[in-house]
Amino acid sequence: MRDVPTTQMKVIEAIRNGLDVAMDLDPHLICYGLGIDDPKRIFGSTVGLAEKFGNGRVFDVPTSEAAMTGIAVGAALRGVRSVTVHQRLDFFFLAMDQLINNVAKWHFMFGGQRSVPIVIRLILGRGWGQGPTHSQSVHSWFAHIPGLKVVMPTNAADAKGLLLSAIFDPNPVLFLEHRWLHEAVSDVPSGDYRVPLGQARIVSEGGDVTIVAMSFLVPEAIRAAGLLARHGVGCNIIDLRTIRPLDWDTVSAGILKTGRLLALDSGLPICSVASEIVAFASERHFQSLKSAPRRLTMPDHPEPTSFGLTRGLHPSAESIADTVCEMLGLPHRFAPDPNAGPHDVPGAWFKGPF
Amino acid sequence: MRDVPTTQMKVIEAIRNGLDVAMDLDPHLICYGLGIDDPKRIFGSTVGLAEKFGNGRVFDVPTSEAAMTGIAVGAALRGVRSVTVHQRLDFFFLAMDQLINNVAKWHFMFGGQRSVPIVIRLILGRGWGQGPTHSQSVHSWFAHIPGLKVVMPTNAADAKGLLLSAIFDPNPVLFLEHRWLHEAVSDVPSGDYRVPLGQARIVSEGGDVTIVAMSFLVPEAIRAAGLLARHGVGCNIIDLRTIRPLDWDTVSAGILKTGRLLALDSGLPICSVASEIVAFASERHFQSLKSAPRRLTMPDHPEPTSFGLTRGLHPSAESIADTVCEMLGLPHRFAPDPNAGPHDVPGAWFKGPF
Amino acid sequence: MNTQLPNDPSLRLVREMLRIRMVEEAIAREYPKGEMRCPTHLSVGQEAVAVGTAAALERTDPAVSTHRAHAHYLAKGGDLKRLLAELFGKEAGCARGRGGSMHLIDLDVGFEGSTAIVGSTLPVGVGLALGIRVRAEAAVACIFLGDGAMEEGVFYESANFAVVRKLPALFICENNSYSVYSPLTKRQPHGRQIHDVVRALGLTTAAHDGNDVFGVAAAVKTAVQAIRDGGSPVFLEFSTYRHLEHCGPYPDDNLGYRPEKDVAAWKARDPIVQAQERLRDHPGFSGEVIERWRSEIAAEIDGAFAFARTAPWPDPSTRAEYVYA
Amino acid sequence: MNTQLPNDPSLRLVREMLRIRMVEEAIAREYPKGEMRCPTHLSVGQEAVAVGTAAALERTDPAVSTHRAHAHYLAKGGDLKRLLAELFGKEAGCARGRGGSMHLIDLDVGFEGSTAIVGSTLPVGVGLALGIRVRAEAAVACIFLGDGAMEEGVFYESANFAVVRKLPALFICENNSYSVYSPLTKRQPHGRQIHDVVRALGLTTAAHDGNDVFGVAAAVKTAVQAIRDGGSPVFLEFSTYRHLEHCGPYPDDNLGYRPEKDVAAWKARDPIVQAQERLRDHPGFSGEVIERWRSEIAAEIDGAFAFARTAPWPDPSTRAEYVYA
Ligand SMILES: Cc1ncc(C[n+]2csc(CCOP(=O)(O)OP(=O)(O)O)c2C)c(N)n1
Ligand SMILES: Cc1ncc(C[n+]2csc(CCOP(=O)(O)OP(=O)(O)O)c2C)c(N)n1
Ligand SMILES: [Mg+2]
Ligand SMILES: [Mg+2]
Repeated sequence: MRDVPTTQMKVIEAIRNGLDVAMDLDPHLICYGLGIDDPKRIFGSTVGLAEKFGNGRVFDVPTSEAAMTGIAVGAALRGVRSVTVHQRLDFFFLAMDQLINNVAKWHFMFGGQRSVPIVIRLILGRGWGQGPTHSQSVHSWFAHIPGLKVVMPTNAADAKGLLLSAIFDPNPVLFLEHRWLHEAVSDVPSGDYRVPLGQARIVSEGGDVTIVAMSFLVPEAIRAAGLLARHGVGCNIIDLRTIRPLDWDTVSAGILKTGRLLALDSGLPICSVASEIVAFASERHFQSLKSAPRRLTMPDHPEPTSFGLTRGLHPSAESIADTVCEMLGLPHRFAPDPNAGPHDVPGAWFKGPF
Repeated sequence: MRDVPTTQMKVIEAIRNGLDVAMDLDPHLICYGLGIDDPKRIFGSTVGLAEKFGNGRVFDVPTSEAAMTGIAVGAALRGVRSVTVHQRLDFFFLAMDQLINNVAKWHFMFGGQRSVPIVIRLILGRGWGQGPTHSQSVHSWFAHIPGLKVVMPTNAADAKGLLLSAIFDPNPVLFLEHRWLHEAVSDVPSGDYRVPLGQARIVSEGGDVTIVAMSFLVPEAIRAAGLLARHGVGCNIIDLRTIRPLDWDTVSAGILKTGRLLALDSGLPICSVASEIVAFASERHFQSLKSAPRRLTMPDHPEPTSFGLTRGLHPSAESIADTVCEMLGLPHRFAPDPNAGPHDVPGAWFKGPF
Repeated sequence: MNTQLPNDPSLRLVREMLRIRMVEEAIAREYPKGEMRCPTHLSVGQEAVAVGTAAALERTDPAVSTHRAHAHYLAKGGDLKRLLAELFGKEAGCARGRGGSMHLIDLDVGFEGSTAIVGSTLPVGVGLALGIRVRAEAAVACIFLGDGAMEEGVFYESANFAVVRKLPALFICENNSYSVYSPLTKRQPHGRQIHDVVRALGLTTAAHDGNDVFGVAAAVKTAVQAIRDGGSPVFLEFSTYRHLEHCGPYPDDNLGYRPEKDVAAWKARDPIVQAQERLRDHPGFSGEVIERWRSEIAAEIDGAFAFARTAPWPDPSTRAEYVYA
Repeated sequence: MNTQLPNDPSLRLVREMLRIRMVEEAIAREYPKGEMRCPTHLSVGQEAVAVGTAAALERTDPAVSTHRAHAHYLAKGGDLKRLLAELFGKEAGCARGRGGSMHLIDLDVGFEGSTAIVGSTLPVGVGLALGIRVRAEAAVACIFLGDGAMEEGVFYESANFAVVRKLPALFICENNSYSVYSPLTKRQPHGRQIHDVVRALGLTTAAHDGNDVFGVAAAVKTAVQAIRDGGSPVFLEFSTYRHLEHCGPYPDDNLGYRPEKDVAAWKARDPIVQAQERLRDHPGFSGEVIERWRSEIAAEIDGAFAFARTAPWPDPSTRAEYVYA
């Protein structure tokens, strides 16, 4: 990080701060989405913006996800950047035509004459009975599509820095925030702080196994590394930060360094980012792999609602550590922390219902 | 094939025949889609159906892809199966909310009480300037989603057999027909002929390399095998036929047999079915692989319109054969057939414009 | 456990509203204990639309609904124990704990499903109507929606198809003037009447007071009859008001997003209080009757909560089931 | 190559229609040679809407359009050579050969883009209007659509948002009664007027003869003025008719999907013939003028075809470009 003052902030505050900075920098930047100026302010991420920048630049919209996405394209063509927000990614399926046929392709299909610099914030749900239609993350879909950039921040500094880069990138960027990370605190540089898109972050530099992760799996991987360290196993953890374009150089270096790869994915398994990373590793680095590369993802079914069915649904520090031990032929297995709170909330701060 | 009379048919005729048989079998089955009863009859695939079964069962619809998909769900809940058709998959992006949040999940999210037995025909375009928005195949997206079944037939017999299985399957099935295969002719059993979903077909049993393919890449792989046979290379070609559920047993057997895997994909590369197959191979059969598994897909960008830009866009027999030789460390490289017709049409039968 | 219901239709309507109110209030009371762990949208204040509509439908008429479906489910006859068990995430839940409050189903009473994506059951409901037509049945498909769902394009597509094919579809729009915290004024143009838009689409429409259960029942009865007689699909708009927060168990008028005088005016027009007033001179109705209902219903609710609370979780080994039929 | 245009506005309208007609006919004539290898939707018969609309707009007013965009592009002032080069798939094409007939753009004249997915530019056009508002500009965003696009839900969403925010958006609906081969009667209820539906949404609307170029120009002029004066977004419906097949270069009346008498009646009301009749007594107009225009235009078209035909292909090594800016 550069030599600028930092403040401890939650992810959600860092996003708010990033929006504030961006709206100051670009007098035409607009922010809109259902509830953006309501009492809850998108989990707090837009507090004060409507007051500061006015209803012309920060406004609530009808429940019309498809049109609101195409409208962002049109505004961008007229020189007006935007940050749209959807309180759950699950609602954004309504906008797939606009996303794929217009947002992702406008630059290409008109021969590069226009670009569509827009940011779409998609909030990912999990637990507290979010269930099949309030918990989905199809980042792997988005990673499939040329023309899109896809960001999945893990901590507050990255959330702000990636958001500012996304806003001022000439391309459309999907910004996937996990609800469970919203309250995670870290030092955040003030002002126009940017983290480049397309650069992964090396979280830890162990030598035994390379763990590639995104979003809420990065803190799980870090916890797993802690468990494994007690057994002398060193983890090389890569936080992808950007899912597309993916930082293949950093991933390659990690694979070459340890010869062992575990790809984590916060979404469904089949045709996932984890699949892509494992495929890349075996296609490009076959000779350097010391053991079969592995994946750990959510299971191949929707998230059920019941508290009784969601325990162990997603990869956790323990399942990650177990898998690493399997890969290394070590006997250790890790039991869940008996003092952990209920498995379906990110922490005591989460009170439901949404 | 069973001991039933067969007739030589085009894929498109086999589909028509399958629909006809199914509508005879199930008096409540309906078929609808834009243009289903118009003079062109969906490239001929619905000829005569409106006349035989009446407008109550075979009908044209408004240009409303989202609603028409949800309507199929509702009809299915009332005991009415349907076959919907979209003349390009590209139009179906409008229906993603219905597909993901309702079609794929209805059975799961209501605890298995109701299923949604519907078939959605999606026609895939290519060439003749179909360009960025008339040539897409996101079968990899669909393969990502639990609750969906995804079929990609290659020949006329399979087209009919898979279609009939799809129609009478209790689950939603996406049936992806490639425009370039519509006129391919083969022997098709008459009557209620079914090919089970989820079973791949072993096309050829060579011992040197296993090629996994779908849709129009199967004939390309067969051509490639012909080229390679001249050099003594034997190809074990697997036609997936169903992309989800995928026949992992057959794929595994193929990998174990040859120790070499080339996964072809008719779609985009990242997070693709080819990625999944390569990931699976290296995760499960790492010790059995003699060389790095490989993928061959379309490039990571949209299909441009220009004739001058589409040559060599998709994998071809030659590029497949080249890749196999690379994998085997053989020096041979294959030039395109100088007598082949224009690269942007499937054959002389294709007159454009759509 | 459902005690003998009054034979008199008016009394039944009032009792059913009271029952739904008491169920919702019990959920609100219990929710903070953290046993019902799912997003939950209560219907307090909006009972009349659900009850009046269901009263005019046959049990076999299929219905679909939205995120705010408790009242629709119960009014249609959905099982209370299984509703609560669903909120508790139990295997005995109406969706086996897979769906939670936003995904209710009771096939025994034609409640075909409610879902959490705004607008997403609209075409499903029209599809039910199409199925009815294809099978030459006499049923009417009832489609509940909110004023917010009108903003989703799929509403227009669904309504258009229903008219083009003249399907037996009945849209029941509960216009409570809000989508979450957003008033209609931010989402739809000033002065627009929702039912006017729908009339232009070609449906038969009308707007009524959604807090008058007798009026609702009468309007829906007429509509259902017209549809069964082969008329156009019908869209009925009912104005009503939600008493509690959009999602969750608490009142939220402290947030100030709704004008105080609106809140007061609507609460003064509480559908249950109003209906009771209308029944003042009804021979079968009295303070004692109400009290008897209250205690019958309270007992039913207690029993249902006890059932839900003690019912077993789904077996975790079945978690991956029901993906394919 | 564009020769001196007539100063008289009426003459310009007619000449422009004639030019577009001749371009489309030339494309139809040349298409079977197999050099223009892309799906192509011709506008023959529908020129008046494009020409009348463009005449009432400023060059700087942005416009978006549909799969059937040649006339809109040309009327707005889009470059003919680059249009043809695009159809030929050449690097000199208006979209560098990436888009083909269905993806036209000419930023020099505010033609922001046409796309191939029905309805998909509707919100883009409204977004242009939003951008205009945010930047406090005086422009009007013109959004061309067909009668079929009205069936996509995104139309309603887009129109609603335009009204809610009172954006400077002008919808120009070319109602040619068909979506591919499907008549309106199969897709929309009998007796519905598209503009009535849109009026109920809150837009200012009117319906006009789309084959009367003078009427179109006058109606659009009034609408544009009202919008610039801060009025509601406007939706104008123009009835018109397509002479050739939906997609491709040929007539298709042999298929019998349109009543013969309709075809005959509409062809008798050819917008160019009608406009010429209306100009009979106009001093600057005569048979010779027409013939001069014809030969000027023919020369222009020949030149443009020669240009397109001989222009180089895009360099295959640039195929993966323009994915990211
Ligand atoms: C497609 C979609 N967008 C947004 C949401 C978030 N959301 C949940 S309920 C709701 C309000 C809908 O308002 P209305 O239809 O009037 O129903 P009400 O809550 O007033 O009963 C919204 C916007 C959603 N569930 N689905
Ligand atoms: C979403 C979508 N669905 C279907 C199509 C196929 N399609 C291409 S043009 C067209 C007709 C649209 O009719 P209309 O809007 O009236 O335009 P017209 O062709 O009459 O000018 C259709 C259905 C498409 N391109 N996009
Ligand atoms: Mg509401
Ligand atoms: Mg039309």
